[in-house]
Amino acid sequence: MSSIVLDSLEKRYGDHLAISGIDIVVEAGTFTVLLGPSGCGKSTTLRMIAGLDTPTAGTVVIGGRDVTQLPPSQRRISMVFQSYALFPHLSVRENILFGLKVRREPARDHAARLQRVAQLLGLDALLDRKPSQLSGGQQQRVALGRAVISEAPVCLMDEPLSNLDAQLRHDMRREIRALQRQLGITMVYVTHDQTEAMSMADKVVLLNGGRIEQHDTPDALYARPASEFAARFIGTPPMNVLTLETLHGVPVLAGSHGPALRGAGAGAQKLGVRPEHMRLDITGRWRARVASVEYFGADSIVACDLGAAGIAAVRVPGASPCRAGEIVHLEWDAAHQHFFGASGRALPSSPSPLLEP
Amino acid sequence: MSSIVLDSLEKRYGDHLAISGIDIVVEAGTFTVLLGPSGCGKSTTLRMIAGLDTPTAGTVVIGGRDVTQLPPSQRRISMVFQSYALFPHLSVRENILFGLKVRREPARDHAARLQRVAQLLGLDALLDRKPSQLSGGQQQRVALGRAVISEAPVCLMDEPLSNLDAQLRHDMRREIRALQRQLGITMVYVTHDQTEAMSMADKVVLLNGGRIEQHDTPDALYARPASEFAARFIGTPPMNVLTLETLHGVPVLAGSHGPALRGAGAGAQKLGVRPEHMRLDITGRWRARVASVEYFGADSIVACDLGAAGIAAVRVPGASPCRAGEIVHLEWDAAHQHFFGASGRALPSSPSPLLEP
Amino acid sequence: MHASTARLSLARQHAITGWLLVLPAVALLAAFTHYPALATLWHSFFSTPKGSRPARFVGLENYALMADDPVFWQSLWNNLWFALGTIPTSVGLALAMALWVNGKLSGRGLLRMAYFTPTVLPMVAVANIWLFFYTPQYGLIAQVTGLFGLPSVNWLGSRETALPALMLVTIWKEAGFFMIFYLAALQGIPPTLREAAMLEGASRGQYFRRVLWPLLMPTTLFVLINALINAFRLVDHVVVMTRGGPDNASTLLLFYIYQVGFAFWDTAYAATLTVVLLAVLAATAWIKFNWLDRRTHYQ
Amino acid sequence: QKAPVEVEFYYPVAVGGPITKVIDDMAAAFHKENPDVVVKPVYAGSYQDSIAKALTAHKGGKPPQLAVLLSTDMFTLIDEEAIVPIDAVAKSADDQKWLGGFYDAFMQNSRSGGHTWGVPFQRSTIVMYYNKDLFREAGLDPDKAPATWTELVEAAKKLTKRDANGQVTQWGIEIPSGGAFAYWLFQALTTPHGEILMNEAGNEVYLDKPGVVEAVQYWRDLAAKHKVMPEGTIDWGTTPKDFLERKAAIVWTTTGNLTNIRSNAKFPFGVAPMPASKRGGSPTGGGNFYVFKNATPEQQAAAVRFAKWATTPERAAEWSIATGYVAVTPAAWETERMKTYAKDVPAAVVARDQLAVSVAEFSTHENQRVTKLLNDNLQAALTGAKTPAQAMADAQREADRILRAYR
Amino acid sequence: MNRALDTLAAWLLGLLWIAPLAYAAWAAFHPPAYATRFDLFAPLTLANFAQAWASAPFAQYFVNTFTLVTMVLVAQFVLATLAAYAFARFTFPGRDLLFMLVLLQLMVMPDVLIVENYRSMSALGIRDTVFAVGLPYFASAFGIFLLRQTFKTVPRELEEAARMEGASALQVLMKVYVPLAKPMYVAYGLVSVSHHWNNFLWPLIITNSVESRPLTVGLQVFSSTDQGIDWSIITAATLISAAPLLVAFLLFQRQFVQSFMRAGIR
Ligand SMILES: Nc1ncnc2c1ncn2[C@@H]1O[C@H](COP(=O)(O)OP(=O)(O)OP(=O)(O)O)[C@@H](O)[C@H]1O
Ligand SMILES: Nc1ncnc2c1ncn2[C@@H]1O[C@H](COP(=O)(O)OP(=O)(O)OP(=O)(O)O)[C@@H](O)[C@H]1O
Ligand SMILES: O=P(O)(O)OC[C@H](O)CO
Ligand SMILES: [Mg+2]
Ligand SMILES: [Mg+2]
Repeated sequence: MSSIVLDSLEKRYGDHLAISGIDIVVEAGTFTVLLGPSGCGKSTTLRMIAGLDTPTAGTVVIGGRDVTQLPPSQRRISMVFQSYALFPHLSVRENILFGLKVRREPARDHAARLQRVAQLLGLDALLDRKPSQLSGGQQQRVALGRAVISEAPVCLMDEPLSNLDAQLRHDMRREIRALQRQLGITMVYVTHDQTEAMSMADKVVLLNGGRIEQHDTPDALYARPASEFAARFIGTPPMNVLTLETLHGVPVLAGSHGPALRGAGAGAQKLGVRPEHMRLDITGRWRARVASVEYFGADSIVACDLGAAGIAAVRVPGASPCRAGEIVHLEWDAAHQHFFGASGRALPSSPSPLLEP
Repeated sequence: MSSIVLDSLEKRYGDHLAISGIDIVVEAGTFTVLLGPSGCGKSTTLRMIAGLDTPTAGTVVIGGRDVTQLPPSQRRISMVFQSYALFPHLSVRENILFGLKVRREPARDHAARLQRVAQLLGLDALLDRKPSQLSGGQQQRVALGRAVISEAPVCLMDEPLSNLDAQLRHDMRREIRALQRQLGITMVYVTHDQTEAMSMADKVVLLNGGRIEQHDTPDALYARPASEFAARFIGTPPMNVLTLETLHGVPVLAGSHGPALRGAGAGAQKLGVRPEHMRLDITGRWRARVASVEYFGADSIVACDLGAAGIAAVRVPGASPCRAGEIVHLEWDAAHQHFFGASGRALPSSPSPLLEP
Repeated sequence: MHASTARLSLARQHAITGWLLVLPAVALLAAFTHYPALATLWHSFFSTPKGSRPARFVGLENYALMADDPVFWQSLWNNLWFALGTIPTSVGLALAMALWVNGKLSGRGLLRMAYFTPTVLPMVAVANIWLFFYTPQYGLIAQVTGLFGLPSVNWLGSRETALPALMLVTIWKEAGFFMIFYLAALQGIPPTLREAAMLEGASRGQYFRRVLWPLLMPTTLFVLINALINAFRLVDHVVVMTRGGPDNASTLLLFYIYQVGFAFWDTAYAATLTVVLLAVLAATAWIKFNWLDRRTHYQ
Repeated sequence: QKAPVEVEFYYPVAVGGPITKVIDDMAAAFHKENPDVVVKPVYAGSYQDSIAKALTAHKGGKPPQLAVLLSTDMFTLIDEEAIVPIDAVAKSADDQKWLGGFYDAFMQNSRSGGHTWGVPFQRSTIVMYYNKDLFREAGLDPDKAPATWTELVEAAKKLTKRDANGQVTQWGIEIPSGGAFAYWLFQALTTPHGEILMNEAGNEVYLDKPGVVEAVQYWRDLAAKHKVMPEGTIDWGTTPKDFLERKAAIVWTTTGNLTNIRSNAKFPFGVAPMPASKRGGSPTGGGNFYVFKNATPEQQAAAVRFAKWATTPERAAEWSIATGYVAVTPAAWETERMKTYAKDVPAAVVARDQLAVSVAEFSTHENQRVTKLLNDNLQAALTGAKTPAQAMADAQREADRILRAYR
Repeated sequence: MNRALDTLAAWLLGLLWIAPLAYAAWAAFHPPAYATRFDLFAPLTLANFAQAWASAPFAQYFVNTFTLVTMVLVAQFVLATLAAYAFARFTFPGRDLLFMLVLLQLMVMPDVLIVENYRSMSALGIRDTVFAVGLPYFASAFGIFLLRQTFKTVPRELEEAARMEGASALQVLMKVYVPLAKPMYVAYGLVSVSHHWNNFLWPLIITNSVESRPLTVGLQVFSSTDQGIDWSIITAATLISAAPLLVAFLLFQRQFVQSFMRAGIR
């Protein structure tokens, strides 16, 4: 089984630094998700691991062996490309079996393995089609199939589910996770879908502008974001980050006259509270004006204008009776408060008792 | 302004029927989302509207004019392709300006329009790159930019945000919607993201196997799914659909001894209740065993085994204290019950009083 | 508007555009190829006009004559061997060259140049240079083999070696030429496919066989047809190097036609031979084209 | 004043050097002396290219008015009705005298059916070049070339050298047999052997005569029996180089090569006439002026005037010195320049002296076709594919078939 | 290891392939005595070039050839592009038949057509002009065939995207197909130029004057074998006439290895 160690990895394109200072240890048999905004270097990192590009600095160690200079074919890795990279001249069947054939794996297994993968991905009826005759989602599933069938010890997936509908994606998620566990595959997975990241990952690496912002378990990432960036990046809608000011020596929401915020450490400049941790409460201590209401079926998001402090989104279950322009009162537990300093780093003085044992 | 009318549209590939019997009216200036599982015909439908493929039967009417035989260039439509279709030999700038140039729109506007679009999409710094030098999400944004800049009266988008991170996607959603409203664009939009569908659409067309399953407002789709398929397709996790049986002439959950289900019409074979409408309640009337618990930050999904009736997912806020194997009791309001007949169609006798005026 | 008439008009519009696009080229082709070619066919049914003796209709007499002409049969056989000997080798080499100079080989700019030179050099000059290479005793080949104490061979003067010697020149001339097209085609293949194949553990050979080769099929098709046609069309080197000798051992069909037409001035017989050549070429090219084009992947 | 008559004049280049410039200068000089005529020289490639170009133009309706083409193309041009007899245009007494002033050997290919069709211009014979150094090394007299077939074989045997492995490093003799000229060199064997290959009308050939077969046998034996000449065919174009490279001690080729060999040979060499068997002799070679039928009478007259001017003794001498061809009239050899030249380059005289015993170059109706089959069969014999008798019998039969139509 | 073997093979082949050119350079720069003997200390000379240059009006021939190849190239590009586009991406009745007729030109030997074409040029009254030398080659089956193959490999989506943006058929051609086929255009251009640069028989026959004749006709002065081959002069003349092509190739060869179709890599 293969762990992956990236040591001060760097990749430059001309004078553009795509990634730098990437140190990650992915333990064998675990599932790591790379998360981050578009263009932050997720695909680049995957490509370095796969050996498709050579890093301009740093090393890649897989299963204890320094593979930085090894060609991709000798790394025993499977990969789902963000752009699928299907062979246009091969049928779905041939695309999926490509790896088995070139690696000369016993032919008698092919049929059974193909059948299993095709069924898993709902491709049974499409095996004889060419990629150009498939819908986007079907193509993506073929790409997935090609990676899944190989059962390589290390698997890299770059947004493998982005073009699938919710239900299929849900099923796939479960299947991939099951497969990964069952075969002890070391998985590095790129996704934009937070639910995916949260529900699948053992560890999440949050990238920002080519650097690591936070590397943690999903719970920790959610409960203890290391920075304002991490706080804002995780959660839909993201955490509300409100501006603070000091009134008579105590921190309060900017533009408000209090109340003082408990637990704010020295130098706290911003307060973060997740929408799901805020509630509309007639007894709430913060007064706000409803800016807009968005309905999402299971719940609604009420955007509340807190003046100089900013706008806070509040998640309320079901349809909200609020209307834009109404005045409401907000409330939240001190336990759910996150404070950030001037640099954007989280301040240690804000424990999250709810999630602590 | 241009309405779109699709009249019994059909497309065959050889003997494979990709879509058939598609009748849709998209009113001018409205936002319609095409939703459906992978391979159901969404892209095909878009391509017919665009004129990229000729339907094997049926007509396309745009702005009152039968355009079925008109080439795409005469339809005044812009489109974001699912696979981007960026011109590899052109820079980002040239890709975005391509349409303006070929249509010979006044050159003096170009710079300003480009600047606005580039800023909107965060592409300012990338204008001189070639598509091959962009990340997946950046490419997708260029594709979006090419459609957005044209300000065509009809705009088709095929999963335009699938490769963007949550936050960017959220912003884009808002911007696209604003732009569409502001310019009165008639939009047909394909997405797999239900939040997107729910929050953006005026109308949602749910496709299944090349046919229309339901065409409705998002609310109605959520609250009054026309079929079991629609019920299961909308919502994450999807609606729980439990099997019924008749006990002493009254409908009950299969394998249970009651209680009788109120409001079940004649012929009801299945009961649907959304996870968010179920609650764990010690006084609940239905007894179940916890099969698993998934934690998603803001809430958790508890999968409850109801025996022969099936498994029901229950959404509970925050982290759930339940453990797998525990026995729990479930409860839901009769108002949230949906009944389906043998054919899978919803039975009319199940009103949703909560959402009625 | 009535849907069916509109449908018709769209198809017609498409057709008209198509026709307009091919029209200039086809008109010129008709004027400078088809019309003269038809005239050639026509002439094959007549006797050769000589001065005031006009051509008279002779039906298939020229064809009968041809069937009895041993030189015709010999040149046809020679040509078949020539095609067999040159086409696969030159196409194979062309592909190898393209792969080499497309890769990260050191000094590939120079290599590209080296491979391409045969295309740049005029055939007459080249044939004369090769004549030197083949000259017994002091020719380049003789000088090299002499170093190893091997006997000097009269390459162009022996019936056994004359045709193979010409084949070598042809391969040399053609491989670099075809390489250019392979090289250009290689640029159209997305590098991700290579990456995907490598990740799957494909060796370079496997990548070539399973991905590159099928994707290069359109080019191969093009090159094959051209190689086939060239095998029947390139005769400049025959003219300079052997004039078909010794005793027709290296006579190729077109060279023979050339002799009959431009040395014997038996235009009717030349036309007859041409018709046969055309028929052979058209048939093979057409079969090959239809067969391959249908199996060719064009994305 | 009338506009000058224009005469388009196609000419080939068959020898090295700035021939195009020489011809251009000639045309200019002619115009100076004859302001009413403008001769437009058009370089038309090799002999082969030139006849192709001329006949294409003829068939395309726009032939030149004057051209220099191989003397052997005469029958082809007549059959195509492309040319007029010179004597139909040049009728004056002076003209008659002019036409009578050429070496008779050259006129043999210029006459047919009682008419003169061509005017000798760049004409040659075959001569034997030999390396005097190698003669000395082999113990032969460098000033005495082999004069008979037997002497030739003897000398060649001595001149053929082999290394330790038995590989030949130097051949005694090379008679080119590759390419288009095999029949011509062959005539350098049949003529001394007393055989004439065709009649003057160009509609009969005599290829299967025993004497002709013997000539083939002799040629074949040089390689097969005596091993003094390389096996297989020998390329015309590389033969001079073989000689210059000392790889062949004796070579047979056109006198037109004299200048080339003279300027490149790093050793003393001799030039000798064809060795005799029953007599001496060589075929003539090279090109004649032809006047085209399509031209107007004025153009034809002007064309003849130019041909006449170009073959005046002075011009002929000049042309001979510039190219190495044999000056075409005895009168030319009487000019001062030619006398000086002959004294400086005694080798140049050999070809002329050989004219006395020379015969017409092989030429018939359907000339190229007949020569090709002769060449093919000669090559078949030389490469051992056919016996000489077989080869010549085949050649005769084929030629008869072709020429039947012209009898 | 494998790579080293590859490199070795590639270079060996390269040496073989460049041998004629290398020999040409050797023979051209040395006195005739060294044309067939390779002696490191052989004296260098430019006399062969001087002699070759003096034997024909090369300067004028260069101009003619240059005009010719430019004219032919432009005409071929335009005509072949239009026709190839139609054959690749339009359906119209008679298309396959027409395409077969086009293919026929590949097979018809131009030499066979010389007499008829000579007649046509005479009838048009353009005999002995550079235009007449080029005219029969303006429509090139080779080019049509080649570009058709190339256009067919361009992803249809790109055309669709352009059409959506309102591009006309011609704009699609010019802005999508042509740029994407650029490597093929470079390849075809090099080949077409080489071919017409070196074409001999037709120009020889259709032209008469120095004003209209291309370089090869001048070059041919030396390749007549009647007098035996003078390799020194022939190679010098060859180098003179081929030099511009060699330089052009050196300049353009990079165009082949620039990639144009690399969208959507990751
Ligand atoms: N060229 C073709 N030949 C045959 N079948 C095709 C072709 N193109 C599409 N199809 C089939 O038509 C159906 C509809 O395809 P379409 O692309 O419209 O799906 P979609 O709804 O856009 O799916 P996705 O969400 O996966 O992109 C699919 O089942 C697909 O396999
Ligand atoms: N060939 C290249 N030349 C220059 N810059 C490049 C090149 N390839 C990628 N980049 C840049 O490197 C950065 C990282 O790219 P990468 O593809 O890793 O992003 P990503 O995190 O995968 O984004 P996405 O989620 O949008 O796919 C991007 O800003 C991109 O523009
Ligand atoms: O090379 P030339 O000019 O001497 O002529 C050679 C003979 O006439 C060839 O037939
Ligand atoms: Mg990416
Ligand atoms: Mg789709």
